[in-house]
Amino acid sequence: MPELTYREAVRDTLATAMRQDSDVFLMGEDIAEMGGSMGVTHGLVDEFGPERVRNTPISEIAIVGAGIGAAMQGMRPVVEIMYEDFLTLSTEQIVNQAAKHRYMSGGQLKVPLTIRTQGGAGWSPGAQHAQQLEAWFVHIPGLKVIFPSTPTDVRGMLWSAIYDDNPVIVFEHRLLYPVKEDVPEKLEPILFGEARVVREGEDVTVIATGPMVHRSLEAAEEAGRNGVSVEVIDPRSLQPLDEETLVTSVKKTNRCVVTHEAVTRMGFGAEVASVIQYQAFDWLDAPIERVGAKFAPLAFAPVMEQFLIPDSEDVLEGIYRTVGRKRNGD
Amino acid sequence: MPELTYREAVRDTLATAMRQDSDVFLMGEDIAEMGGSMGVTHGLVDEFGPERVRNTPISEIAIVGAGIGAAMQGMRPVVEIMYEDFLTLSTEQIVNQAAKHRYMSGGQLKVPLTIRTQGGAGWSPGAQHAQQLEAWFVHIPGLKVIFPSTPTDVRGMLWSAIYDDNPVIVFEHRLLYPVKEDVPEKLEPILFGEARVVREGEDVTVIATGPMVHRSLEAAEEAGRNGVSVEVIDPRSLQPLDEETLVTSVKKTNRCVVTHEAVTRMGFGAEVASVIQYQAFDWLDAPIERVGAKFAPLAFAPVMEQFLIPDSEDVLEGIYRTVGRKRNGD
Amino acid sequence: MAKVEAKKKGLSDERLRDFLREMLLIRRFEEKVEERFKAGELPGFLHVAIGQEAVAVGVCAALEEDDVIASTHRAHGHTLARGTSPNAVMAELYGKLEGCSHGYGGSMHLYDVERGNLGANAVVGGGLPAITGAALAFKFRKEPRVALAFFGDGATNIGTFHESMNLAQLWNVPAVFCLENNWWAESTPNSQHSPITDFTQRAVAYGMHSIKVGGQEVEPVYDAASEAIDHARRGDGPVLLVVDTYRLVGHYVGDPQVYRPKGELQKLRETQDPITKLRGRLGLSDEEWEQLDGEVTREVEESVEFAKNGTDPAPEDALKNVYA
Amino acid sequence: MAKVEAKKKGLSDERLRDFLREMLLIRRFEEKVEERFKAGELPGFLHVAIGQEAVAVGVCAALEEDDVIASTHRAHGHTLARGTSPNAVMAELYGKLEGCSHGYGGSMHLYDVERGNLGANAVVGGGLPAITGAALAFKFRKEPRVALAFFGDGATNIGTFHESMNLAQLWNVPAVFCLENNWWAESTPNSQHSPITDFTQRAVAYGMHSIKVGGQEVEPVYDAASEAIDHARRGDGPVLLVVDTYRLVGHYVGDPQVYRPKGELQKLRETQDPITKLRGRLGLSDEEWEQLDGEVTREVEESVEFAKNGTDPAPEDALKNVYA
Ligand SMILES: Cc1ncc(C[n+]2csc(CCOP(=O)(O)OP(=O)(O)O)c2C)c(N)n1
Ligand SMILES: Cc1ncc(C[n+]2csc(CCOP(=O)(O)OP(=O)(O)O)c2C)c(N)n1
Ligand SMILES: [Mg+2]
Ligand SMILES: [Mg+2]
Repeated sequence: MPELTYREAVRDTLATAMRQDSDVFLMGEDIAEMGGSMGVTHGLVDEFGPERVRNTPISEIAIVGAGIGAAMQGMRPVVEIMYEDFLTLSTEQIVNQAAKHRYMSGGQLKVPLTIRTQGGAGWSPGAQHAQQLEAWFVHIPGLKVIFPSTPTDVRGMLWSAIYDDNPVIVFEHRLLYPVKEDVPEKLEPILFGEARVVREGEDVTVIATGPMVHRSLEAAEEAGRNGVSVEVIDPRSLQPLDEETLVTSVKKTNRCVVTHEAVTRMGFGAEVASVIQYQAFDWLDAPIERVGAKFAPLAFAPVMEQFLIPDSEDVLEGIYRTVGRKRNGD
Repeated sequence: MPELTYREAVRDTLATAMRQDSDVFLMGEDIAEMGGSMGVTHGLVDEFGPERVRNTPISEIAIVGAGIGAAMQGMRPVVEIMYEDFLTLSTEQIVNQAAKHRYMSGGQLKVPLTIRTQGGAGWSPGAQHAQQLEAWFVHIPGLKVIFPSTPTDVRGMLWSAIYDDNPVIVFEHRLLYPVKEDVPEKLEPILFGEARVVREGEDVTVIATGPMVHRSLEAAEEAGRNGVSVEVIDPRSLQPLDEETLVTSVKKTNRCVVTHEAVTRMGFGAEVASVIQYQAFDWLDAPIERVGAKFAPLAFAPVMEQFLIPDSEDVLEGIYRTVGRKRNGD
Repeated sequence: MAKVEAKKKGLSDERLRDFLREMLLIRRFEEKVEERFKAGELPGFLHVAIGQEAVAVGVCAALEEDDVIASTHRAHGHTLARGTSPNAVMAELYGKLEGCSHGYGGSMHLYDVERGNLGANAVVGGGLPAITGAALAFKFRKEPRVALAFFGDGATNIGTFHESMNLAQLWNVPAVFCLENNWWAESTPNSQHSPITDFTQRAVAYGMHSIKVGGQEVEPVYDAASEAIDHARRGDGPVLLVVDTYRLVGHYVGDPQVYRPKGELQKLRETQDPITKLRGRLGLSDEEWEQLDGEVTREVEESVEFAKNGTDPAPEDALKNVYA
Repeated sequence: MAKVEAKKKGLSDERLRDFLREMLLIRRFEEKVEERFKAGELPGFLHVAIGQEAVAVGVCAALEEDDVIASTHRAHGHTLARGTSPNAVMAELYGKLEGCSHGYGGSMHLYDVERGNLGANAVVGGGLPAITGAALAFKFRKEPRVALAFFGDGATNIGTFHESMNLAQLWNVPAVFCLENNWWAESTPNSQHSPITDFTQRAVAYGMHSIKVGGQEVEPVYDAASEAIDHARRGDGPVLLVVDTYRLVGHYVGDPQVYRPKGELQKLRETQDPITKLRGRLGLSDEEWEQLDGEVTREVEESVEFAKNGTDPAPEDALKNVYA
C-alpha cells in the first residue's frame, strides 16, 4: 500500500490515464513547467510533452469551451481552472454548453469533459481566491459534481470523472493537497453516487464535504470523549447524490449536522437538509444544524478569516446543539 | 389608482427615477429604439436620449463591469441583462467585483448598481433562454437579490434597488410582464426584507416566488374548495430574506410548501426549507414540500417543457401531500 | 489580409444551379417558417436568414464531408446547407421526435452530428470555443479536418470571440471563423456595437490571416471560403473569413424593425438579393425559374406535412438525455 | 500607432530625482516584503514588481489628482506611486486596521479611494470594465478626469480586456489602458499565451489609438503616459499604452522560476534595471545615492514598525462592510 498525498494522488491518476489513453490530455494555466499554481501537475510535462500538458493563456471561458469541443470529438480533456473564483468566468460554457449539448441535441452528443478546480480558505488568500462555489453547479442538470476529501477518493473518483461520458466538475481543496494516506496499490475507480461512511456512530450524523470531513472527524473524537457517538458521512459526489446512505444514517441517529466550508446561506447543506427533513421527517429528534462559512466575503486578516470559516469547534457546537446540550455538558 | 402591467410598472419606475435624478441611466442590449427584447424600456430613449438609454454591444461582462465603475463614481446605473442565461457571462464581475468591492476596501467604496434580468419558461424558448438562476446569487454575500411578482411590488422594489447603495439583482419573469394590477397613484418604495402575505390561510403555508405566486394562488383557491385553507407568502426579496414572516406563518399552519420555477435541486426552496425546518421544527406536522422544475434542462417541445416546469396542479399536489391527503380527497 | 478576386477558374453552371436551388430552398423554407409562425403553429421564437443564403450555401459547399460546423440562433440556412433535410429541420421547429434534435432543441438548437453539425447556439459567441476545441482534436489526431464557426458581427463584441481567436491562432489549429457581417445585432447597428466597420481588423489582434468577401454573390463566397478552409486544412493556421452581407428581414420573425432607417430594407431587397443576383448571373428563363421554384416550394410544403404528421414526444421524455 | 520620441522638452533633474526616490522606495519596499514574507510574518501570498518601478512611477506621475486607477495582483508599486503611504500599504500586508484596506483586502486588494485608487484586483483583467465605467461617468458629468487601468500582457488574453477595449472606444470615454508587458504571465511566456509580440496590434481590433514605449527608463514612460492621458482627457478617445518591461523576480514571492531560461534573469538584472539606468542618467555620486537609499530604506523600515504596531481587527469585524 503506497502512501500518497492528495496532490500526488491527483497527479498519479492523471498520469495513469494519460499513459494508457492518448485521448486524455490536460489544459490549464501554468500547468506545464510550473506544475500548476498548486504543483499538482508537476513533472507531467516531462513525461507527456507540452502538447498533452498544455499551458494556456488566461482565457477561462475559451479553455473550458475548447475542452467541450475536443470532448465532443471523443477526446477526454481535463481542464484545470486555477481557482474556483475564476470558474465564474467559465460559467456560461459550463452551464449553457457542456451541461446541455447532450440534451439539446436529443442525445446525439456526449461531452466527456473533466474540469478540475480548487479553492478554500484558511491561508489568507483574500476574497477572490478562496470561494467555494460547488453549490451552483449542483443546481444545473447535466453536470456531475464531485468533491473528494482523501487521496484514495480523489484517485478513484478523478478516474471515474475522466471516463465519465458527461461533464464532471472536480472540486479539490487547497488545504487537502498535503493530506497523506495509504492508498490501494492499483488505482480503483470509485463510482459516483456512493457516499462514504467515514466513521460510524449512533447519536448524530454529520454530513461533511471536503476539508470539513477531517474537521468533523476531530469534532467526532472530541464528542466521543463527552459521550456523544458521532457518525460522519462524506457524500463525495454531490451530483449524483447518494440520498439513501444519508437518510439511512439519520434514521438511525435521529440527528443531523451538515457542514461545508462554503457560505451556509444557499450552500450545499441547504439541499442536504431539505432532502433529510423530507425523507427522514418522522425520525428527526432535532432540527438539522448547518455549519458553514458566515455570511461575508473572505476577509484577508487571518483573525477575521478564521472567524468566518467553520472549524472543528463549530462542528462540535453543532453536534452539541443537536443533542441538546452545551459544550462540556454545561 | 392607475392600472399598470408589470412591464409598465418597471418602465414607470425607471422613467420616474431618471426624471428626478441625472445619476440614473440605463445600459443594455437593444434597450433603446427596440425597448429591450421584452419591450420593457420602450419609449424611454425618446424621453431621455441615447446617452442615458444606452444600447450596448453584446458584452455581458463589460456592461456589468462598466456599471460597477460608474456606480463607484456615485452614479446609479441600471444594467439590463437580456436573459438570465446570459448572466452566466457576467458572474465574475457580479460575484468577485460588485459584491466584494465594499468589503475588500474595508468600507471605502459603495457600488449602487442595479442589474435587471428576466427569464422563465412556458413559451418554448429552449434550454438557453429560460433558466432561473436566482439561487446562485443568494449564496453570495454582498449582493441583494429580489424577485418581485406583481406590478406594485416591482415598482416599489425596483425603486429601492436603484436607491440601494449595494448591488441588487432584480429578477423579472417573462410571463409576468403582461400581468395587470391597480397600483398606488404615487410610486411607493418597498423595503427589502419584508415578505408579503399574499393570501391568508390556516392549514398550509405556501412560500412562492415569481410566477409561482400566481400559480399558488390558483392552487390555494382550488384547495379552499376542498376544505384546505392555504396561506400564500411571497418573500419578494430573497436576500435579505424575511425569515420571521415565513417562520411565523408556518408556526401557525404547521405545514409548508416552497415553490419556484427554478430546478428544485439546490434551488432557493432548499434554503427556505432549511430555515423553516430549523426555526419551526417543533411546529411542523409534515415534511416541507418543495415544488420546482424537474431535473433537466428546458426542453423545446411544449409537451416536454410543460412536464418539467411546475404549475398550479403541482403546487396543489404539494399542498395535498403535506396535509396528508390525495387530490379530491381520495 | 488577402484580397480575394472571384477566381476565374469559375464554377460550372451546373454547380451554380445547384447553389441556386439550395439558396432558393432556404428562402422558401424561411418564408414558410414566417408564415407558419404567424399562423401560430410554431412554438418559441425564430430567426430567419433571408438575404444571407449565399453565405450559408457558398461556405458549406466549400467544406468537406468530415468537417464540422457550429451555427447560431439564425441556424436554418446553415443547417439545410450542411445537408440536413428540410423535413428534419421543420419537424424540429414543430417540436417533433423526427426533428434533427428530436424535439429537445428547437430553432436555435439544430444539431445533426452525423453531418458534422455540432449544433446551433442561442448564446451569441457560444459555439466558438468548441470549434477551437474540435479543431484542436483534429490536430491532435492528425486528421485533415476543419472546424468552422458561423457567427455574426454582434458576436465579435463578446469575450468568447476574443479568447477563441487568440487560442486558435496561438495553437495553430485548423479552424475557420466565418463572420457573417449583416451590420446589425438585433436592433443595434454596427455603429452602436463596434468601433470599426472593416471586421478584418479584428484579426490583426491575433496576427490571424483574414479574408473578406461580399456575401450577396455565391461564387466569390465559395471561392473565399475554399481559400480559408484550405489554408486551415493545410496547417497554415486559422482564418477569419469576413463575409459582408445583409439581413433582408427583421431580427426575429415578427420584428417590426422600428429601429431600421425608413427605406433601407426596400432598397436592399431590390439591389442586394443574392437569389436575384444568381438567377441573373445564370440567365435563367422564367420557365426554368418557375420549375425550380416549384420543386423547392413543394419540398418545403412536404416538410410541413412531414412535421405535422410527426410524433410528439411523451412528457416524460423530458427526463431523458440529461446524462449519457 | 504613434511613435513616441522621448520628447526633449525634458524633465528637470529635480523631478527626475523625485522619480528616482519613488522608484527606489518601491524597490526597497518590495525587497522588504520579500524578506518579511520569507520570515513568515506576512499572511497569504504576494507578488512584487521589482523591475517595473519605472512604469508605476512614470505613469502615476502623469496623472492628475482627480484621475483614478485600477491595479492588479502586482499592486504595491502602483499604490505607492499613486501616493498611498508605505505605512498604509505595509499595514495592509500585515492585515491591520491601519492598512489601506483596513485589513479586509490584503496585497492583491489595496484600495485608497481618497487618492483615486479604486483598488487592486486579484482577478486578471477584473478591473478593466470598471475603469471603462468610471470613465463613462466622467464623460457623463463632463468632468476632465481620466480613468487608467494597469494590467499585464497575460491579461490581454481574457474576454474582459476585449469587451472593455471595445466598449471604451465605441463610447469614446477618457480611459487609458496601460499594458505592462513583462513578457510573462506567471510561468507562461509570451509565446505560449499570445500569438503576437507587438501588443499595439491588440488596439487595431478596436481602431483604438495606441502608444508603445520601453519601460525601463522613466522619462519616456512619463512622456508616453502624458501623451496617452492627454489624449483621453482631451476627448480624443481612449488609448492603449503598451509599456514593454521586465519582471526581474519570480511571479510570486518564493517562486523558484524553474520555467525561466537559465541566465535570463541575471542578464536582465544587469542590463535592464530601471533604477540603475536612472541613477546613471542623473549621474548620482555614491554619496548622494547612499543618502537617498538611506532615506527610503528608513521609510520602509518604519513602515514595518508601524505595521507591526498596528491594530488587529476583532474577529467579528469580519461581518462588517458586507453591505453599505
Ligand atoms: C450572449 C448573448 N447575449 C445576447 C443575446 C440576445 N441576442 C440574440 S441574437 C443577438 C444579436 C446577434 O447579432 P449578430 O451576432 O450580429 O447575429 P445576427 O442576429 O445578426 O445574425 C442578440 C443580442 C444572446 N443570444 N446571447
Ligand atoms: C482570471 C484569472 N485567471 C488566472 C489567475 C491567476 N494568475 C494570477 S497572476 C497571473 C498572470 C498574470 O499575468 P500578467 O497579466 O502578464 O501580469 P503579471 O503577473 O505579469 O504582472 C495569473 C494567471 C487570476 N488571478 N485571474
Ligand atoms: Mg448581425
Ligand atoms: Mg506579465
